[in-house]
Amino acid sequence: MSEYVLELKNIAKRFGGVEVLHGVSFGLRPGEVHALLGENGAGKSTLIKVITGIHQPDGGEIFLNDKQVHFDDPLQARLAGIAAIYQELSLCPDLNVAENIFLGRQPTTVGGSINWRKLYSEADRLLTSLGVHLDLKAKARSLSIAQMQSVEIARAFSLNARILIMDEPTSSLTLKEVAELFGLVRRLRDEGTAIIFISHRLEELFEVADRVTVLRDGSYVDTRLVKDVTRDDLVRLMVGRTISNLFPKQDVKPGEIALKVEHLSLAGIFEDINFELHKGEILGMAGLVGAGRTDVARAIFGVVPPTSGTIQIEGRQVEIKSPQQAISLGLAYVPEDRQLHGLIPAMNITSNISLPILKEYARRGWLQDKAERSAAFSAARQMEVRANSIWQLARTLSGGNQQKVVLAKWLSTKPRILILDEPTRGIDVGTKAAVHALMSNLAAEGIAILMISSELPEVLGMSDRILVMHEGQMTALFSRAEATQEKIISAATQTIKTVRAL
Amino acid sequence: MTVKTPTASRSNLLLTLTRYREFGIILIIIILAVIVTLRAPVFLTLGNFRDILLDISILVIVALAQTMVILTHGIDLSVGSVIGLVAMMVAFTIKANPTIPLVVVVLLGMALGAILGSFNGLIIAIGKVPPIIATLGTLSIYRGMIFLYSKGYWIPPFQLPDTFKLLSKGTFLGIPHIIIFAIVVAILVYYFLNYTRTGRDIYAVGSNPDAAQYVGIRKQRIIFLVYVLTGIAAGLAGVLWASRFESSQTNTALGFELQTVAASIVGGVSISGGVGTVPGVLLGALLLGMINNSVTLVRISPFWEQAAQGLLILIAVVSDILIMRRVQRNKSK
Amino acid sequence: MKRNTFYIVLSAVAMLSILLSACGTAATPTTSAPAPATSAPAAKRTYVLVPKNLGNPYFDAANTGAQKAATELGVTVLYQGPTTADATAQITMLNALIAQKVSGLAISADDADALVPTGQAAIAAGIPVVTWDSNIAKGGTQLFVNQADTQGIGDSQVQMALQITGPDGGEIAILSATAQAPNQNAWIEVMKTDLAKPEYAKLKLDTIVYGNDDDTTSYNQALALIKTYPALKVIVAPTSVGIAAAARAVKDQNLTGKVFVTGLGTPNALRDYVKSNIIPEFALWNVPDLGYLTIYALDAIASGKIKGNPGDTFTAGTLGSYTIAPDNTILLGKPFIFNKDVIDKFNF
Amino acid sequence: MKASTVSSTAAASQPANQINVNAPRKSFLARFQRWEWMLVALVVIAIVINSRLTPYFLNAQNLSRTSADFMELGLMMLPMVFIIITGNIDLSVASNLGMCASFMAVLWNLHVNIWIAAGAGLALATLGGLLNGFLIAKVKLPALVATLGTYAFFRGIAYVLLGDQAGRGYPPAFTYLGQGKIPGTLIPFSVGLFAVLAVVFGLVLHRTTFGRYIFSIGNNENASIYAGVQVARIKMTIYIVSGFMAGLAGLVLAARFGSTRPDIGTGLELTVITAAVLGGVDINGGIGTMPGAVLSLLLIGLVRFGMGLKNVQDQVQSIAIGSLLILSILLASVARTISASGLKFNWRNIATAAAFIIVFAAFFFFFFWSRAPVLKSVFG
Repeated sequence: MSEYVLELKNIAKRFGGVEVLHGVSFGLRPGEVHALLGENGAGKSTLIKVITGIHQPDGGEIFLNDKQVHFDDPLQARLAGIAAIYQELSLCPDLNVAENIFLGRQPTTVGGSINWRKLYSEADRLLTSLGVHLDLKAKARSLSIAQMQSVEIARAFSLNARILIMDEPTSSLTLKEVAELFGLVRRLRDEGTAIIFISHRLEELFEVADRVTVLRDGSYVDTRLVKDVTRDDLVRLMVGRTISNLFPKQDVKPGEIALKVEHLSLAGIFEDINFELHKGEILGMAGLVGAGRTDVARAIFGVVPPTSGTIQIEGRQVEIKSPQQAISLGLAYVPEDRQLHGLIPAMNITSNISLPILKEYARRGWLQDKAERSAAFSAARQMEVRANSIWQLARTLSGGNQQKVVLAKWLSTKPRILILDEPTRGIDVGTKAAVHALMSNLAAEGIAILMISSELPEVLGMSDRILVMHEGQMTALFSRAEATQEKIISAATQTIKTVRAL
Repeated sequence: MTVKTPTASRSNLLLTLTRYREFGIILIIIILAVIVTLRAPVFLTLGNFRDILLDISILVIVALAQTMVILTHGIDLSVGSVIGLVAMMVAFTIKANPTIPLVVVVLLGMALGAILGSFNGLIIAIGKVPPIIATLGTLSIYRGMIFLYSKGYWIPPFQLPDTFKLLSKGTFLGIPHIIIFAIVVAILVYYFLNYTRTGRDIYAVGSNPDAAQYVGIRKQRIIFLVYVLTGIAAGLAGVLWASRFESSQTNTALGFELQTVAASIVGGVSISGGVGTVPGVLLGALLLGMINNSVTLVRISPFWEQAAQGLLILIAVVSDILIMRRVQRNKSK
Repeated sequence: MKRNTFYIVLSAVAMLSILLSACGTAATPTTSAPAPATSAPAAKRTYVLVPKNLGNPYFDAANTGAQKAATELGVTVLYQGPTTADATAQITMLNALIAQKVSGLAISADDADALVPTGQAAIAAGIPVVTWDSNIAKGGTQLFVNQADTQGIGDSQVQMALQITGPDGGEIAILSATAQAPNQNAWIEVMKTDLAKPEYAKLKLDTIVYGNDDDTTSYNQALALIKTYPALKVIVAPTSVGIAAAARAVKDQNLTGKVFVTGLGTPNALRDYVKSNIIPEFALWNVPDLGYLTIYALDAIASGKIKGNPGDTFTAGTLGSYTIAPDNTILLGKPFIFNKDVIDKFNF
Repeated sequence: MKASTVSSTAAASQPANQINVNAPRKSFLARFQRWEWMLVALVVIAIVINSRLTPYFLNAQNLSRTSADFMELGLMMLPMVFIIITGNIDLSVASNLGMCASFMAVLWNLHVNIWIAAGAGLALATLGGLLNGFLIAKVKLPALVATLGTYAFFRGIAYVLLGDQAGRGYPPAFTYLGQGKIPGTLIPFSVGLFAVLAVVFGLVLHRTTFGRYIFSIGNNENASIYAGVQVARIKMTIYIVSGFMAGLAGLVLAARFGSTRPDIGTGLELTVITAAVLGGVDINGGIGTMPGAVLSLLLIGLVRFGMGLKNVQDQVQSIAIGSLLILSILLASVARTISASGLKFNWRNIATAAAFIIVFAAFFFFFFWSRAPVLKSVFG
């Protein structure tokens, strides 16, 4: 009898030709909170999906209570007592809150038909015990992201699982909600549940985890007791080397106003957003996921035009109704979700880069291959995109290279105002540093940059000023000097209006 | 455009009304009924209502099954051909064996339909062929098989025994059997979709396939199942069709698939999956039946019938989407 | 890469087998391929009898007569038609037949006008074209074998209606096939003219509806008629699909004895209704004879016995001698009235 | 470009494998994807089989006459390829064809000049396309739903316009559209028209910004919006083009028939979609080529003509077309699945496969048994 309730040995997983897990081993003890740490793309989510039967490993073994198991699908894992909260939200938008909690295992009567009354009463009890107040009959579609996350948590808890996996459960919760969640996690741990916990916030890890396993580039690095490690140790383990300068921000004297936003509102999404963005300035936008930052960016870029308020570009008031118009005004927007909004995965690098300004490579609508090719090539080379040729399909590139293609695409439009939405999400540290250096250089050249980021170090390291949003409202605006992690978190989780004069 | 917050009371009223997606279609049904009754009072008689129900019974049976397919973000274009093939095979079997018990006939039809449906399910769920392509193909294949099977002949009324004709025409407590079949199917589907886990899984798979898989729902099985169920319903419909029309021809139920899709869509089923109710589809079928019925009753030139039908389908879906959009906008305030 | 090549080969083989089996089974539903050449001796001549659509008992009955003629003449008659009564499909099929250089075509047209170019093409290719049942407009055919003259059919419909209502008359309605069917429309014109005459003044025509020669539609149209016109006495359906559907509608509504049906139809499909007095009587020409005469006429032209000009005379086996009328038609005879007493003598 | 050198401190960590500027873009023939070659092979096979099976096949006159039978399909297929590549569909084309031809016939019956009547018909069809485009691009109805509605509506309008009337007696100058041959050749005019338009549509799809936008919308509509592609306008345009082409097909069909009735061209929409999809156009959007679609039309024509020469009924012919359609997608997807995860021979899969085989075998046994009189007398 080993000490582990769950043990992974040499797990390997390939997608297509790319191996994303190289022989990862991992042991989980009953009654512990075991943090899984690693950069984006280190293989944490894949590992979890192997455990829960969504992916089948290409090599290695899984032992559950010393018995080797093989999960063909998530149902088998669930029946074996494994529950999970996934990073990507996995609710059915057309079903209501209560049913989402009990999806696939609704309580039934003796005759086998669903007992709706029992379902609602149990859902009610569960949510109450979690301290969440939601309309049980509201469709999941109508919930905020934080509310959805609560439902996911309720679902995972309701399984009474022996092993509970939580992949970034706190990414859009307020401090108070996080504290409540941790209370529950500790309670479950004390009752003997083994918990795998993933978070990007190292502080949280120190607060709640007992042991920590670090993954890097799909390989196992080390497992430590949390009380024996320091923050710096963990970062070194994660990154594998010391990065001399992850945030190479140059000091640039801000120029004239490039973008001025006044009383910008989008009914029901955000309201009364005011800021100025100067040439050569990087304005960071901080806040929780779902705070409305992306919506502000989308409104400025004309994807979903604002319902009221004004936008001035270089002193001229404009009404931006479409991205096309925004592009012609010198705006560029690198969206948050690469797969969904940034990239055309099934088209080649050239076509991706040339798309926003395709007309420039055409004569009366007929494409001029040579012009397109050379422009795309120089853009790709400048961004150091690693690929066999510029005809390679975008979907075959790694995450970091995809992001470089998206950046190359937008930089080739020669923007004067650049909006970067989570510019370094899901890319390796090397590329991350390169992107930061690029931002700094662009700012030095006088481009105005609005950067949305959920990574506080990035916000603090790269921004000249920092704007904080919470639930669709602007709650703070700090200068680089006065901003601290604590101040930003508190502004991002509290509705107190502390907008300062500019 | 500046949008001011609408007054709470107004938005609440709208919300409550439209929480039931059937609201819009009921409105259209009432308006249509009033207009038609003014022109042709016979419309609002029990006898006429019975005839409308007779007319839509088979449509209801198949449209409800079609709805299950559409709920999973699929579509089954082969139902018309399945009905035709089953009707033909059943009719020939009865012609050869007039003494065969009706129960066996019905079960035979459903079994044949299940097999044809399972072929659809196989190439869609396991073979990963997009539903519209797969069933477009089987639409042609099954229709061609009718011809291969019948060698171009048809079964005229006098070759079918009276007992078989009574399967649909006979009455129970004054209600024609065929209507009872439709009611039973509607109740079964309603129960299945709302009170069984498998039924809820259908919604889950259509609403968010990945999420459904994460919670352990076997997506492929559910998708396979809905096509088999649709096959069974189409098989039953084939038997009833042969019985009601006392014959079976090579073009039986030709083009019927689009009517079933129309009934579902008009009834508020979302083509992108996950949304749709049994009462909605029943109302959708009723509306289509009423349009057919009233165009003849109001003595509009028969040439207007199809145009009116097309226009009303468009009005129904456009008004539905506009109402939903307004509701969503108000709700998000 | 290797693997992919393998699957391409695999799928190519699979596709090939589909094509092959499709072409292989080609001959099964019909008789063997026709022999070429127009002026071939009788034994090798192949004619094609083309109905509006297959699976229609009326046309099947005509085919029995045609086959009888084929045996007598020592020629082959194929029975080929589109699966639905649709001009597009009929034209595509005829083009394939013309390409095979069959010895002659006997066509019942799905669309009088749309088939003109095709008929012309066949004649230009040296293939004799005779129409029967439903004519092709001018230029598309050499001869039309008319089952009964338009006037005679129209008259018979109105006479039967009056026979059923009795001298007091009453309300009648017409259930036609498609709104485009040329023969239907011609009959309806005659009926309208007749109804304007004093002897039929007691008959009141309520409306004309179209069942598209589709059983379901015809049934529903008949139902609507019954409901809309409570005083309706007779539904006149000069189409074999429509008359059966209308009779069934009357039966289903339990209106036997109150509403009657008459028109044109085939005995087998209507036998039960005639016996239960829903259809007291209906008219039709002798359909097998129509097919029989058509093949004889086609053979007379194809073998060069006649040119197909007005005034030409030929002998059609047991039916005797026929002369081509000035409008390039020959007439089978008067419509025949079927009722309870005689219906059992016919089986088609 | 303003973006200057990237700071080397961070990026130097790994040697960048630089993009090779000289890496040639795959030549046109190599990019001619596998499916097109497959179609070429199938076309060759069909030609060989046809010419073996019947002596009437390789006859210029016959090929000329039969080729005209497929041109209306082809004309409607060209814009359908655009529409399907954007991930949409148009079920209303054949009805729109009927509406155009009927409107023209009505005007012709009112003694309007035939060319004015034809122009008016085209205009109405284009308007029909505009309605589709409006419902899909502006009201944002799903294409399937919107065009299912207009499918019934347009055909209904055709009946309302023409009722039980027919348009006939068109002047030869007009019927030339459908019946005439290009002077000095055996090639029907409609075939020439289709060939020219196919080249135009092919060039637009593969060589213009508009074509590139069509692909980008089909691949990722959202990303296209973010990249400033005017998605709504492009969708609107292709539906208008689709309406126009359906109208053109209506004129050609009316000219070929020399007459018009309101049911003209009923049911062609499914064949049009079949032709496009068999040509390798992905129903989910984003993938497809014009040469593939044209080849597939050729294949369908050859198969149908060959079987027609062997006197196979049209519904039986459609079994072959339907099977080709399913197999073309099924084999590719099965091959993908197998090469991705291999075949798993466990008892459950084998049992499932066996169950299916038994069930289908039982079906076919019944299929033949219930018809065969000999067995009937045994069991009956």
